[in-house]
Amino acid sequence: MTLIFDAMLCALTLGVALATVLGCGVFRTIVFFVVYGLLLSVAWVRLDAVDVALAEAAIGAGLTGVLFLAAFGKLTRIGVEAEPSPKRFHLPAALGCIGLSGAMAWAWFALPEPHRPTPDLSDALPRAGVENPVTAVLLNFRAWDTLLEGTVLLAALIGLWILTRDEDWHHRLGRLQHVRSGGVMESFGRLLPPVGTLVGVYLIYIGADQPGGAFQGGTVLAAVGLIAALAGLLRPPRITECSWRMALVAGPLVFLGAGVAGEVFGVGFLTLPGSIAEGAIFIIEVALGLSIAVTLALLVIGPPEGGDSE
Amino acid sequence: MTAWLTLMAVGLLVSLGAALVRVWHGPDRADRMIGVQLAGTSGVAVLVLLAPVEGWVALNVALILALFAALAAVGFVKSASTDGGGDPEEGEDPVEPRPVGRNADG
Amino acid sequence: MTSPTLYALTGAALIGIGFYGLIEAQHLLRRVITFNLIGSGLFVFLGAVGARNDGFDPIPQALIITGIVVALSASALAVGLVVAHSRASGRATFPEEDEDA
Amino acid sequence: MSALAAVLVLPLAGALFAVALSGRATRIVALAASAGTLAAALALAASVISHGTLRLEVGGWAPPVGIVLEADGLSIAMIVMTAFVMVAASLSACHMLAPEAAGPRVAFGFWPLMLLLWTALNAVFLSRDLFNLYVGIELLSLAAIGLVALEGKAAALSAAIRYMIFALAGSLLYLAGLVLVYAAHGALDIGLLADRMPAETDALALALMTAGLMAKTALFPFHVWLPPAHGGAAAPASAMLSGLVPKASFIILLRLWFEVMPDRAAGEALTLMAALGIAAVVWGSVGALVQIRMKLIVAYSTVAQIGYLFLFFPLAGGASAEQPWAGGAWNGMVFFAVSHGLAKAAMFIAVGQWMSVRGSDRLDEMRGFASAMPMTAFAFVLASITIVGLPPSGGFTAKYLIMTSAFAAGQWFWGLVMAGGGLLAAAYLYRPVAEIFARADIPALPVPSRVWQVVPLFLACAAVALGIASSAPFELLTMGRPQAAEDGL
Amino acid sequence: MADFATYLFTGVGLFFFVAGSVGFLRFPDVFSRLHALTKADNLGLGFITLGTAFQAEAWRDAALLALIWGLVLLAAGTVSQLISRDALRERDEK
Repeated sequence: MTLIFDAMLCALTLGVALATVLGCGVFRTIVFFVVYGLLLSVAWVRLDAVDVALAEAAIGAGLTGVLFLAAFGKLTRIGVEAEPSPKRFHLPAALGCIGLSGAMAWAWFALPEPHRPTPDLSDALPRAGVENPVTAVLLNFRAWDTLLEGTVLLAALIGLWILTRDEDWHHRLGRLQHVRSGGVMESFGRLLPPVGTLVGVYLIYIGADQPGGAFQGGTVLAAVGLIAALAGLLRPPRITECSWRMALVAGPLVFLGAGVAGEVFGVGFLTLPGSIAEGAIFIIEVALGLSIAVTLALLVIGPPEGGDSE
Repeated sequence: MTAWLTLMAVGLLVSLGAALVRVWHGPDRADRMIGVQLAGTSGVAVLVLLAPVEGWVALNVALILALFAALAAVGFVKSASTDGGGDPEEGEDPVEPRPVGRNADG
Repeated sequence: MTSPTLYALTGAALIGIGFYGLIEAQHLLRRVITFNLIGSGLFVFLGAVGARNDGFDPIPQALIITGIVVALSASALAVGLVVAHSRASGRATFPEEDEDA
Repeated sequence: MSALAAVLVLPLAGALFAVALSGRATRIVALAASAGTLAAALALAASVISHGTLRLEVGGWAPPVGIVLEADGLSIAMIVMTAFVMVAASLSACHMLAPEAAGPRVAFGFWPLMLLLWTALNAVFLSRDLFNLYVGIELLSLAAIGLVALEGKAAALSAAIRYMIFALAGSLLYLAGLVLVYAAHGALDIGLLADRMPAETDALALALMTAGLMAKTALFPFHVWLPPAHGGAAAPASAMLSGLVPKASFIILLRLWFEVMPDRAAGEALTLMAALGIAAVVWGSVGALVQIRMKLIVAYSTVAQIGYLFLFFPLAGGASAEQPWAGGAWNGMVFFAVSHGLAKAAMFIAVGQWMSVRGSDRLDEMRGFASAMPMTAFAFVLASITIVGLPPSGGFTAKYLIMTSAFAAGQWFWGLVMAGGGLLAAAYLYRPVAEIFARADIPALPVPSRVWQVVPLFLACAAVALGIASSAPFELLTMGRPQAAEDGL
Repeated sequence: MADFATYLFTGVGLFFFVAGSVGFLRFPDVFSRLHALTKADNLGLGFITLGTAFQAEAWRDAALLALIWGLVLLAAGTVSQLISRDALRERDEK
């Protein structure tokens, strides 16, 4: 029965992906892509990857949808053509892509029997300071990856900001949001953030021994912030005010500070000695979760656009 | 019990698949957005059904999906409004929309 | 046929679907979406690799989480570029032969 | 703090503070971080020269659990070159992208992006983990795309999008190969993978990763994004983009073909890569010949010069790896990469300085350049000498080494391409140099002070000096070279 | 007994979902399709959460199920209101 479920889920996912690619009209593409994200988060649960499912649920089903829908709205208002011409079927391209898929599928069956190089991860886990192995990998074993990843977020945000038109530089980020006072959207924006914040903080908190952590919690907090911003209850800041920019870099900075501290105290770069690993990881997770939340929310909100009424 | 719950989940996926036909055909954007909403509810239901099978921690995923079930639709009505930051309820009644946001200090 | 095999084949198919969309897409926003399709196909494949042996392998999961976040940042920047480009040029597509302009 | 960690920590910390601070403080922090990173790079080179290859297991976790960073001859050569180019670019940004001239947006955006780019470059040069390399090149690409878009005009934005499409597609292909590698071997560390049990999927994985990295390196036929991107960016950004960024993905290619899977380096594949290299040399040179804008000429020259880098694959890879000439080819290739980086950065900065005075980089507006800014003009000429490969420059030493290997290997064809490419380079650089030195009566222009003119001159001199004093770098390069053929010719 | 309740309630829940999908497919205009969603699916989800709650081992999970249902109800209410307003406006513009 589980196999039937998996087959059904896979078929649905593939159908939705095909609809995303083949359907005419960008709006339809975006809608199917949002549905695709929803299906994927179910798939991650089936693949025994709840940590990934949490991140996918908040990002794939939440943030990217808003990102693309907002971009679609902006393009419509700029007045660009919806989509140039009816799509034609490209046979050579299709054959090439079938070849690529076929090669990956062949590779799956040609893979050698799984074997782990020694020393195995299970020897290292007891010394990692956290119970959740995914968190252990992210924040301890492969901490350098994670630190660079936080930096990637920052690079994307700076890259996004410099796309601002010079005349908009001093405006607030994103677009002016306004709602009907006492309307449905405003009450939604008031009701949801308290619950959402609680969930996000909870996910960061339990990350040490259950699925969750800085990334999962941070993405949830980012989506909560986005809702509050869309409902006009939270005003995005200006780039030129530097006080809040500390929140963007706090996570990477704390992480880097921990790394340098290891170097200074002679245990080595980014080394968290077993005795203090648990506490250190917790502090890093909180700071990183905060920075991820702020950065992701601002990535979706986009560069300042100047308000029509400003 | 596992088999039953999985069967129900399969049924939900089939029902979702049928609903996606409407999303493909549209014709209105609103139709497509309703489809997204339906997919979200179905996704939550599937995860709820899987929770006793896969472990109750799957409920956390369902919780996040439920939290943000409306996010895409809110993003949609926002981006569909005239200035990209509006609310379809504004202007429905004589009460003037109270602008909140940055023009308070701009 | 086991579940990981199913997901791996799905992942492989998603990669091809995504690349087809990338080659064929004219609208730039659609191209950005196809990047996400390809990326998630790869992640599903990797997730299936992680689920292949019954033991729990956290490394693929950590890599996937990192990858998802990286993909979102790249998408956000790409979407910003598409909007800025459309605003400056009035179109959301590239005519294919305007290279080195 | 060890120099190995410092070359990563200092630019990263600088970038973070540059984001958090604002105004003058940003620039001061960024310049301090640049100076510190340069010092750390030199200290790292010194300690590698005296102690040999340095290795750092990040977090104290040995692979396959953790990530290893390693400083060998190749990475040191690239890190030191990067440090020189970066410091030069940041100094020239001080006057070309000053807030008064370029506006607050550019003045804010340049510094964090530049330092993030530097972090990414050093991270890629040092990392021994395939996934960590992926994150590194993603960071590199996003920062580089930001630097292209910094210019803000429609042409720059369209160049940035085109660059982004190639860079993202390249990343995804690389990621696909990496997924297959992990699936087959359960490891991502280059050292562990070198000792792996060969699997059937290795060839596919290598092909995917190579295709992706070629797109990122802008090898023909994936080069179309490069000229508009490098030609359209602000000059200090162009210097980094053209001199440094393609080298990062190239270095990963080297790691793959010479360290991870030398057993999969089939002769046909190597020949194909060299053939694409030849196509790039021809295409890039012809492209440079027909351009009328200086920055585009210099950018097309990069397309051609990247082609040379691939000529070395059949000389040192696969069956040639054990041969005595492989060492010479390897050293020649590294020399080439380093001298090209220095010379290309010098050219872009020189052209940028003239552009900021004259307001245009059209070829016919170059007249009077030499009389108005003699030092900058001289820097351009010195850099041209390196690009063409005339003695005594670093470019000459590089080409000499590669050609000697080619003839020793009996693969004289690659050597002829090298010589022919040099002639083409002379042809496309003749026009700009002739224009620069042509007599012209132009009104007195507010030229930047000589202090700024020294910056490109210093880079160009470094590129030439590489050829004159080539024995010290030589010893460095042999350190940690993957193959046994250390003696060379 | 608990198992029987689960069988019953999840079955009923699925029935409502199928009914909702059929309505969404067959109903003639946006507003009636919106009904399919708000009425049938949320009722369906209610029955499914109720059915699953009989399998819960901890009170925490049952409470979580209730919270999930509540959140989806809130979302559905908001969304149907906003989308129908938007559709109305669009119809007026036509």
